[in-house]
This record gives sequence, C-alpha cells and structure tokens, in this order.
Amino acid sequence: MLQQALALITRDIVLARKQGGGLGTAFGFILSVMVLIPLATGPDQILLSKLAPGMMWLALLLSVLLTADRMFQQDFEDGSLDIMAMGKLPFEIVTLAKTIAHWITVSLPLAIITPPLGLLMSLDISQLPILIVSMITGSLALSLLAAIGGAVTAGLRRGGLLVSLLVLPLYVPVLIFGVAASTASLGPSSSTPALIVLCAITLMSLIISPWACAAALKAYLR
Amino acid sequence: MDFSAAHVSYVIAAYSISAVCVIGLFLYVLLRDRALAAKLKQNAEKDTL
Amino acid sequence: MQQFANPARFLKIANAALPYIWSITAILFAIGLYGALVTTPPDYQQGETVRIMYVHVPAAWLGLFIYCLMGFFSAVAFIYRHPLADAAAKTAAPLGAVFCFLALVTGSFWGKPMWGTWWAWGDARLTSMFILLLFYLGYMAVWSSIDEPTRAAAIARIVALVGVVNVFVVKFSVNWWNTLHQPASVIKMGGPSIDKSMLWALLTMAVAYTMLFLALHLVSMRSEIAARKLRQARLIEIGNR
Amino acid sequence: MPSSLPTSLRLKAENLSCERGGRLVFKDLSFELAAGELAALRGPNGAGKSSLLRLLAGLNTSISGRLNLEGGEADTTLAEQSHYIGHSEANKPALTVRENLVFWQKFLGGGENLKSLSAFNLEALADDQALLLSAGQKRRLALTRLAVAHRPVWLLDEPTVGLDAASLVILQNHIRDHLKNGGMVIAATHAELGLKSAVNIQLGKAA
Repeated sequence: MLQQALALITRDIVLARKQGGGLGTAFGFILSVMVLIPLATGPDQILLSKLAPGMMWLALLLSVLLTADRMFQQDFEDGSLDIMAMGKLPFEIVTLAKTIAHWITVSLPLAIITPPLGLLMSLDISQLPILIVSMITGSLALSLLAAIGGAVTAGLRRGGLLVSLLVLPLYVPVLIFGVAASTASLGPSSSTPALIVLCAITLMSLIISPWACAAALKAYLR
Repeated sequence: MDFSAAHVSYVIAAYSISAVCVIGLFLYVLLRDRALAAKLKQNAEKDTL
Repeated sequence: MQQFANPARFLKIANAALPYIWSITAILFAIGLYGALVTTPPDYQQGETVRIMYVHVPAAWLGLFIYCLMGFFSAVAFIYRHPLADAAAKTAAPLGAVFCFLALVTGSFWGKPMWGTWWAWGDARLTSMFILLLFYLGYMAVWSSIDEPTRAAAIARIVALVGVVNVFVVKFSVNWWNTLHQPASVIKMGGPSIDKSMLWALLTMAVAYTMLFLALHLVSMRSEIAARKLRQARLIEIGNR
Repeated sequence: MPSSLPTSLRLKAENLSCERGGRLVFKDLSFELAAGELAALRGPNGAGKSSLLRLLAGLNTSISGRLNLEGGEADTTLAEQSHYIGHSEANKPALTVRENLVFWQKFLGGGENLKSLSAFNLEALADDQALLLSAGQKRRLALTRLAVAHRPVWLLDEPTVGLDAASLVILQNHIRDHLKNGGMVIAATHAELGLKSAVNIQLGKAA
C-alpha cells in the first residue's frame, strides 16, 4: 500500500522537475509581489517591517493558489485517474499522495525561499526563524486546501476563477494564525499559541482534504 | 419611534433596504414558480394532444 | 435524477402547508414590526439606532442557520443519495445569500453611528459574516459552472460539507484575530445584553424571518422540481428524435 | 501470463441500466461470462459501450441491476481485478516509456523487474520521451499496461484503434494467451478482433 503511494509521489516529483511545474511560476509571482509592495506603500521602513510578515504570507498563499487548478487536471484528462481510482489503493490515499507531491514540489520550497525575501521589506532578522517554521507548517495546509479547489474544478475548462472563490475563504484561518505565529515579538502574546492552532488547522485539513478530493474527483470520473 | 432623534436616517435606511430585499426575493421566487408551473402545464397539455 | 424520489408526496405537503405558512409569516411580521418600531423603547445609549437590531440580528442568524441547513441537506444527499435533498440545498443557497447580504448592510448601518466608518473591521461578527457570503457565492458558483445536473449535485454536496466545517473555523479564527488586534474595550454590538422589553420583539422578528425563509424555500423547491421535470422531458424528446 | 487462474471465474450481470448526462444510455442489460471467454461489445457510437466498460471498471454506478464476479480473489472488487484500457492512454508525455511503465508496474503491484517492455516490443523506444511517440506507439504503450501486472479481467475500449497490422497480431496473441490461462476479456470494437467471441453484447440499435 505505502509502496504504491510512494511510487505515485516520486513520479509526480520527477514529473514536476521535468515539466518545470508550478514552482517556477509561483516563485516568479512571489518575487514580483515582494518588489511591488514597497513600491506601493512607499519606502517608509517602519511601515514596511510591520507589513512584512502579513504581505509575505499573502504572497505565499496566493502563489500556492495559482497552481491549485492544475493539480489534478493533467491526470484527469490523460486518463491516469481512471486507473488510479480502480486500484486496491484507496482513492483518498491517491489524492493525498498527489497533494503531498504538490506540497514537496511547490509549497515547501516557497515556504523556505520566501522568508529571506523579507529582508527586502526590512524584516528584522530575529523574526526570520519563527517565520520559516510557521510558513512550513502553514504551507502543508495551503496545499491540502488548494487540492480541494483543484479537485472540485478538475473537470471544468475555465475553473481558475472558481478555485479562488472556493479556496480563499478556506485560507482565512491559515492566514490569520500564520501571520499571528510569525509576528512573535510584535504581538502581545508570544507566538507559540498561534503556532499550535496553525498546526491544528493543518491537521484538520489533512483529514478533510483527501476525503473531499476523492469524492469530488469520483464525481468527475463518472 | 421618535423621528427627530439622531441618526434616525440609518434606521430608515436599514428598514428600507431590508424591505426592498425581502420583497424583491419574494417577487423573484413567486414569479419564477408561476412561470415554471405554466410551462409545465403547457408541456403536459402538448403531450396529451 | 433517474428514479427521481417521488416529489409528489413532498409537493402535496408543501402545497397544503404553504397558505398557512404565508399567513403566519404575515401575522408575525405585523406584530414584530409594530413591536420593533413602536412599542419597544429606544436604547439609553444608542437611542433610536438600536431599532436596526430587529432587522439585523434575524438576518444574521438566518444567514448562518441556512448555511448549516445546506450542510445538513448535503449530508443527507451524500449518505442517502436523495435527489430531493440536493434540490433543497441548491434552492436554499440564494435565500441564505440574500439574508447574509442583508445582515451585512444593516450591520454596517448600525455600526456607522458608533464607529463613524461604513465598514467596521472592529466587529468580528461582521467580518465572519462577509466571509460566509463568500462561502455562499462559492457554492452557488459551483451549480452555475457545472452544466450536468447529477455531477453538479455531487460536487456541490462536497463544497457545502467542507464549507460548513470551515465556516465555524473561520468564525473562531476571526474572533481570535479580533481580540488580538482590538483592545477588549470595544462596545459589543447591541449592548452587553438585550433587556427584556426589547427581547419579545426581536424573537417575533426572528421567527417571522424564519417562516419567511421556510415559505420561500418551499416555493423555490417546487419550481426546482418543475424545472427538472421540464429538463427531463426535453432530454427524452431529444433521446427519441 | 504467469500463474494459471482459478477456472471457476464467472462474471454475472443482471439487468444493468446506466444513465449519463441525465439520459438513460442502456436498460436491463444481462450477460454472463465464464473464465477463458471473450465478450465482444458492439453498438453504434453513443450506445453506451464506454459507459458499460466504465461501469465494470467501477468508475460508474448502475442505476439498477446487479453485477458480481464469482470465484475471484477473496474480498476484492471487480475493479481491483481488472485492467481498463480506455480511449485516453494514461501516459505522461514528459516521462520516457520506461519511466511510465515502471510507475504503472509499481502502482499496479506488478513486481520489480521491468519485463513488460517486450510485450508490444517497445524495447527500442524505452528511453524516448512519450511525447515523441506516434499515435500507434502511444497506443502500444497503453496496451503494454496489460502486461505490467496480472489482472484476470481485461476491459478494452476499442483497443485496435491506431494499431498497425503487426501490433494487431500481437494484441490477438496476448488476448488468446490470456483467455487460455482462464482470464476474461470484454472488448468494445468496431473492427473485427479476428477472434471467436463467446458472448456478443449488442447495445443500442444494431448497426
């Protein structure tokens, strides 16, 4: 069982590496956002450093969302999902494996690259470690929730708009607790309670996402 | 209800927007139902001809 | 939609009950509005603006209640494959969205005098009500962007179930976010507790709104069933052409 | 084909009916298939051949009737014991032929060493990207999935499309061997498969 799931994850990782996949576009998106924000708000350092964690979380969240509608579309269109739905491996594990592959190839690298970019927005170094930790935890939730959007629109040609309308409300808790966890020194309370709730949200998404994706994709396979 | 009190315009605005929405919803739902019922009846008659 | 659970039984009950429901709704609205606008006293702090509460609170409560109802119908449809439950969820969504929108508008009218701004981020309930509206729009968008009804129903069910869970997570996190950024001294909407003299009017209005929803929902269900029969007839026509 | 199959395998379908896009595609379809038999599925386009195959593959649910496979492995569904080769070839263009097959072999539990390359003699193309393959070669890559892992039931949706004469013969041999070993094949074809079909399922008006 596990061996089949690992086979799927490794194939998706190899595929993402060969096809370039979402990481390139997502990283380009984050870079442009990081440059545009100071231009928009003006070079005032204090304001920028206050805004930095929030803006970086928003950039991460939106860039993961960008890759959401392509997560299942390719496998759906070329018929691979038909075969995967038939196998002994429960379909929920198949969707979870694909989501983890998306997390490893897109959300995780972004969660690691984004914090250092915070220096562009005069983020003080002391916040960097906590920012990376919270982003890594949050990035799994982002992938899991994006997967739901991707699965629900897998069979639609123009599903892009629908994905953002469906997934952004789901991202609200991740954004709130992600930013709260990363603004350790500024906020009144220390960041650990927020980090714990962020982990709770990630675990909750870990339970909801495979079920929702499997059910939605099965509806399209019919 | 004292109409000269402060901010009374907000109260009127709130009630009127509520009235507009409720009545609008009421009309939309009723008209759609009537139109569909009519089409259904007309369809039924067409079949029995 | 094939062996469409016989709607006849549902239609019989609905058609029988509807006149009574409409009349009860009318009576309750009459009493409630009279109470809200005339007999209940103005608030010692807010003055007349407290009367907005009688249209805001029922709409806000109904906005959330209908979304939970959609979650319930979707769960029934998911477990029992009952097409009528899908129709119930589908027709409830627009009604819920209107009440949710209404709650937002009346809420900002109510907040304006107190905070001086049209959109009070300060109040966590308005913010989570706004996000609830997004959940409604997302659900309705699923129905409109998938043309084949059985598939649209299957996807909408999942969106509603995932939505219902997340609406409460959003409410929790927005409240938490509110306490984080907002010193606790903000005046709570509608005062610490609604005193007795206003309570009965508020409850009457709440029941009136709910009966209104019930009536509108039954009528919308009736038209949804009619629409499906028409669609089915057209398909058969195409089939044997 | 490696191990011989339990010859008591029997697929029973009783008044199946299937709906697609709100329309009834076929109604009260019954047939029986024993081990070692080929079922030819015929009918005009849109008569529901693919719907029936997808129904057998567990991707689609029938509105009425019953379908079960007797004698197969204990508590495994029909879908888990069947290969399904549909119109879309389920190959990744960015991956090479070998990578595609290695993945399917691992996923469908077909053991370690890659022996399936020779099934439709794709050895020469092993390291080319599937992108560069011709339509016929892509078809052969899809059909090679039959050899990647062992499944008693084969569900083939117009397998002969795009195949040249030589590959057609190879396909026929594979099917003949599979049947000799007690397997079952249900194939939807327009062109004659050139094999005696024990059961003929006619869907929709006779063409």
